[in-house]
Amino acid sequence: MNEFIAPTVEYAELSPLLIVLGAAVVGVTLEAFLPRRGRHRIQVVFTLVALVAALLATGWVAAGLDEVEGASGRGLIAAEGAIAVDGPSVFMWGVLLVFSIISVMLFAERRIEGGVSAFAGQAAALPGTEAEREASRQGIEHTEVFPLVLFAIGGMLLFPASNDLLTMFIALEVLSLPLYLLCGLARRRRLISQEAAMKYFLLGAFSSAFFVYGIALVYGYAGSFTLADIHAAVDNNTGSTNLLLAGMGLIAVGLLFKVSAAPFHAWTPDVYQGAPTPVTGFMAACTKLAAFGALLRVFYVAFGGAQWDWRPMIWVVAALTMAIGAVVALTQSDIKRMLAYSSIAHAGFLLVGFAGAYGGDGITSLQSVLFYLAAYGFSTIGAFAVVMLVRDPGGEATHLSRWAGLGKTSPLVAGVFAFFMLAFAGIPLTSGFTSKWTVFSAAWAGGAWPLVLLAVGMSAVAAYFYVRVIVLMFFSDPVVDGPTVSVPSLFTSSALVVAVVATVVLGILPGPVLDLAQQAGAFVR
Amino acid sequence: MIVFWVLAPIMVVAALGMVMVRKAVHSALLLAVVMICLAVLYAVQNAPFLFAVQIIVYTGAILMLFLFVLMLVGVDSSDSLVETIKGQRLAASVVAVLFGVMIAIFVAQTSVGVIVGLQGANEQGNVTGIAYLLFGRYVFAFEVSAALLITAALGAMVLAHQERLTPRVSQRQLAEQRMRDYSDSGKHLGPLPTPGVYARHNAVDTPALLPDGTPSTLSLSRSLQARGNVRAARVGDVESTVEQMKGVDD
Amino acid sequence: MDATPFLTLSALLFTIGAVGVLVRRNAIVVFMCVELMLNATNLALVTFARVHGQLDGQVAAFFVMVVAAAEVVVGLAIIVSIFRARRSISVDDASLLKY
Amino acid sequence: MTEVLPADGVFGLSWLLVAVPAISAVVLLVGGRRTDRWGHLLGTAAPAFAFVLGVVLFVALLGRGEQERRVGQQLWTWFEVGGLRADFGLLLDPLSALFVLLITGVGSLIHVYSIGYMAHDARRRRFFGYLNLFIAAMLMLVLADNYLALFLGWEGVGLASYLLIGFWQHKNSAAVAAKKAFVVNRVGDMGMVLAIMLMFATFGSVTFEGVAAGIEDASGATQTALGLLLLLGACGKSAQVPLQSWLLDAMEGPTPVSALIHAATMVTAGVYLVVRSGFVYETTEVASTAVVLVGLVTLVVGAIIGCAKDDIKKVLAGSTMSQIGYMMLAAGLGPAGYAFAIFHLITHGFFKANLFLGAGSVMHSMHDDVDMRVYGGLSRLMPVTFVTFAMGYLAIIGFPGFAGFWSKDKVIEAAFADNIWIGIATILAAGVTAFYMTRLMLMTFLGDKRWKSDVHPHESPATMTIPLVVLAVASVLGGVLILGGWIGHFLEPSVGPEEHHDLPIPVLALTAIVTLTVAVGVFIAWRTYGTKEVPVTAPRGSVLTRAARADLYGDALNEAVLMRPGQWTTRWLVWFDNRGLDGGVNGLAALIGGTSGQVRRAQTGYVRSYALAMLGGALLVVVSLLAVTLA
Repeated sequence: MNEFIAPTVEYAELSPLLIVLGAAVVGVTLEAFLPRRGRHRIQVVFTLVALVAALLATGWVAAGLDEVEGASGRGLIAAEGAIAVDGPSVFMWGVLLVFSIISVMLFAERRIEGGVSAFAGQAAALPGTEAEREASRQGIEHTEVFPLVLFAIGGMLLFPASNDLLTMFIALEVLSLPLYLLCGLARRRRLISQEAAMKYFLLGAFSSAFFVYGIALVYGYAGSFTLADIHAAVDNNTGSTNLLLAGMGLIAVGLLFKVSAAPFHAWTPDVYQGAPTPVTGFMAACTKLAAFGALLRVFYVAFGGAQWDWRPMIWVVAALTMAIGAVVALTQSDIKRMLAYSSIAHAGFLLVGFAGAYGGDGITSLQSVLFYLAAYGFSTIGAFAVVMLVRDPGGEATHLSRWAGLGKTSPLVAGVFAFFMLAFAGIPLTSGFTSKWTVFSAAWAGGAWPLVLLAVGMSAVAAYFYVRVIVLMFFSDPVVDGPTVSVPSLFTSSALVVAVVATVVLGILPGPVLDLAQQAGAFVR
Repeated sequence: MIVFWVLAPIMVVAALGMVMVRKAVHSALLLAVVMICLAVLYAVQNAPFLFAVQIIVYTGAILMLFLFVLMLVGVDSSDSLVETIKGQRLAASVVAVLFGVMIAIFVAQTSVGVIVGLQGANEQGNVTGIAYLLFGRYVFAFEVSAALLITAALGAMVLAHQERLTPRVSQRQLAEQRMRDYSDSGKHLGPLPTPGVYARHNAVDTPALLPDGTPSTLSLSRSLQARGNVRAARVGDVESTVEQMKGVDD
Repeated sequence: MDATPFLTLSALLFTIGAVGVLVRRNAIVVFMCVELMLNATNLALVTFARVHGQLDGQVAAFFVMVVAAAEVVVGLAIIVSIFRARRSISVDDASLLKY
Repeated sequence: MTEVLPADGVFGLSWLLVAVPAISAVVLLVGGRRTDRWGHLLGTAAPAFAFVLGVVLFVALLGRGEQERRVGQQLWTWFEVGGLRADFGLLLDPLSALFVLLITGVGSLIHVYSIGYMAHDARRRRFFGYLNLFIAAMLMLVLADNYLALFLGWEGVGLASYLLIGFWQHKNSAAVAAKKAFVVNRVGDMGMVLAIMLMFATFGSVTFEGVAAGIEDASGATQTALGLLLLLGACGKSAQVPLQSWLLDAMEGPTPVSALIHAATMVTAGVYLVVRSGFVYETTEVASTAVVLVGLVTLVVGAIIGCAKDDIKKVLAGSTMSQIGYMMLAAGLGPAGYAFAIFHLITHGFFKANLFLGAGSVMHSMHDDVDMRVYGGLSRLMPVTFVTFAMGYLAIIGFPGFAGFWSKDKVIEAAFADNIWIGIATILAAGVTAFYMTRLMLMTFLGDKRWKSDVHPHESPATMTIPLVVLAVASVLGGVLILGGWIGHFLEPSVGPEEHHDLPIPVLALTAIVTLTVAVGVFIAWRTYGTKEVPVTAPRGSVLTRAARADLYGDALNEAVLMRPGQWTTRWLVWFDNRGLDGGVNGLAALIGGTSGQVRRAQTGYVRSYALAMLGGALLVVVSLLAVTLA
């Protein structure tokens, strides 16, 4: 170690990541130099272009992945061991970028709020003051949300691809910090938006303290942060098992918090309700995906050898998560809150898949979870996009009673929403059915049949509250001076179209995407 | 090891104190104590670089930021220590004790094996060694942490910086405006009258008396008026004072 | 120098920090308690670095500090903006969202 | 079972059976108001086309050798991951061909009928859209060559049924009924889902062929579990005890829906499933016995409910349950009963659709009043409805020569051969059927007018009466299918050869006993309702003659011995139906709802409580990890 050897960074393979993070930095610079007029338009176009470029780069990277000697996966370990560019990573990158593009289109929506975006015109101005009204009047808005969301996306791309715990921790923070900020930037109902930001922030910081303490303990056990080294240490059974178990547990706490699994779910309803709706959709789809990717990677790659130690824990958490999500959703009266609990329930179903078989002939839990995440993301972004559209003079009409009879006043929008509800409920010919199907069969094949029984029961319970919404929309009388459905701009409409089409296609012809998930193969160490 | 046994009790006491004291500022200062002791423990454990960073970054910058914000929100703000959420404190202590005991016994007390020591790793100097790792093995994480710092700066700007939306009014414009008001509506040019400052009322809540003896509403702050905290200053007050003073003279 | 006392101290500080998060109402103090937890982590990292004879642990501690710095900025910005709107930094007062 | 051959020639078109109604449904539902003017015509043309195609395919099937009558068509691979593969394939064999004819035939007639029935409804076009959706899903169900695609149709018909029950959204009762149907069906669907999971896990295949090939070698527990899970699914869809409660409420839907979905087709899907899965039930005694028991219990419960109701549609619904009980029972008897189950299913499809449409016609003229106590004497004003309804009536009670006579008799024979007590129960139920159907007939069409003042009954328009006539003819002649044992022979490629059974008494004697029992039922009904005032008010004593007094005595005895225990049983059963089983479902729902309310309170809004939960969770996670190791 006498001479410093310059590190090698595989720029080509890491290009999606570098494009997104680079674009974020450029976006910040644009913020400083562009005149206010037109800044919104330029930022939107720039962000979308960057994301599309990253998506293309991902496709190119995916095409060039090589088989790894003596392993079932394809890919390589890049950036001095910091990042694993393997099949699952690339698959998640692709899906994440697609979701991000849709979400950014929702971020860009300005028509439904009368020419301004869903974000606060001036976050520093006090709610209800002259300064705030002035900002609204002049059409001033925070275009900083676009660089912020790019940073978050960058963190999400890095999170499930990290090959060592330290990088993973940094990625976790890179994705979390912008989200904390974005949550507090709602234009309407600023107080609850700020409250959501604070709750998310305090609990997020609390959970990342657990996460990093777990990393410290695992480091103490294995003497390395690299997942492969930890795997080797687990296999050779060096060091004290207690350190490993406690470390593993605390790392799980941090990750389960992000996927909003019970009992670490408590932030989800509050934050989902308070955050601006485009951000909620973005979090529900993308954060969940990134966090599940990281969870799978850590537990399969690093702790795969100790799976009989952690599997029961996942069983308990999965059961608890499904039960709490599905049961508590029954009595919710706010549509965003109900969707939040539904997202908790879906996290439970995903954990059921996670409890399944990793290897073997059948569908592996990795593939099933990847597919589920892809399918769920489209429907959930779509559902939140619909929530954005149903408005009354006070902003979004999120109270369920306001949605009564929506099917009569706006059949199209209500129909689209009902379709997403059916997808969440897992009715065949929607992506929800196929994806539930794959995770449950993976779990069954892995011997987790009691969990599958519970999961099927809980999806029946869940179906009830999804149907309740449909009944409310179509079979009850419209409320007096009820909400109206705003006509969105091309951004939201195309995002909705993509979401609907994806939900249909993944239900009828899931083959290609399942193939992709399958070709993603295993993680590379 | 002596250093440890001296500092450890101080740190634990300071940490407990931080949780228990009522004033937030005291908490911050106690946290500073823990952090400085921690820095010393780093030094003891062959981590001179971290020692410096802990003092400069943590104690010097981060903690100062805390103090700064505390001042912003009111430095003497103190918590009531009465628990309002039912059962929270009991449950918190039970769970925390269990958690602490479990971590301490199962994790910290298990033997960690042979202690290698940092003599080998620090051969070229601690800072050089860290630099090799930081710019070699962990270079990507290092680069990505830039994103964190940019986000932080951007976030602080977004949440705290209020942009001026209307052009600033200059002194000259203000003066001109006053003159215009005077000519249009006869609004008084000069400053508002000050509140009554008399022998017995030198308070802002007492209106000034106009030459004709009537109180001037303009002389009182509007918020005081709104709250109803206005004391009466009657003409008689002044006269009786004058009378008293006369008596003294005689 | 044995490692066990250091680790025990670290566990203790971590737990005290966690308790602080649970019992304090002042958002800034709550956040300081989180910082205490991160500091406890750093102590563990530095100790383990000595146990394993590598500098990786120290590098990790350095990263934790960087992260903490960024987190503090964001967190305090959020807390200040809430304070300005509500004139209160009690975490219990921010409870409009529930059930 | 014979081998499945790839589809060629005209069989290559079988996918159109599903596709045409589906496309029509999409056009009608997406097309919006633009399609209002011609929507009902398109909606009727689609099933009519499917019927014609079905006939062509049926004839083509008859034209082939017996060993070549199972035709499969692979459409696409639904998904394939690892060892798990699900193809989207169709299977046209004698069993599904008969179903196709029933569904599209009865379906087309009901579409025609609906043109008239729904003429004044502003949302008629949407109604036809839903009906077409139902037809497509139902055809998917019976044409699927694997359980997964079958499940797709299964859910599809559930969805359509849900939409149609709640079609009159302005009625709150309709929305409630729709929800109830949905939830109860989900319970059954859980059984299906788990059964399919089990198939995947055990056989790695969900096709009928694959499961049939592997079932012999599976463990006994698997066989039984599979049988019971499928039965649970069948119970939900076919409204069999213990999942029967939704069917009565489902009568809130428009009458054509009750006729098509809740009488002729969808509710028989459970019977189809059991017959189709015969290879499973043949390996497991426990599950097949369970099927017989479920059928038997439902058969009795349904018949008794039929006696207790005054709502004309609910009487028919109870009767539907009861008749499906017959089919289920027959299906549970194994190869001895499959063909008879299907035979009864088809004849029942004819006469029950006929009865429901007749009831609809009556309601149509009575301003949608369903209470039979305010009918009476309609036979002269509505001659076509009366005559066609009478055909259906004679068919369902099993009047010699009518369709129901042949099919019910066969089921009773099979039951008798299996177990004499089951046989006796089926005969008694036939008597009860005769009783309540006669009661319905008398209260509706004969006797005095008891109409409300503003009602002016009239015959229905031709679009409604023509289907009635066609179905009445089918109800009379449906028995021809059994001539020479044709149906059993025809179904052989699908369900295996019919087993012959020996009866303890001559067949003719049994038939005579059944006919006699039916006659007794009719007689009792006539004595109770045909000779007296119908309304609830007690008979007036002043005009009683001596002979009538003797009658009264007879009645009193009748009442003491037969009626009163009968009424008690009825009341108790109805109570149990409302409180016990429904109560069970409702209680569970309330329990979950209550838990929900409780758990919801834990979300206090305080960050510190959340943090406490997280610390507790962290403790839980770490302890569970350590516990596993230490254990």
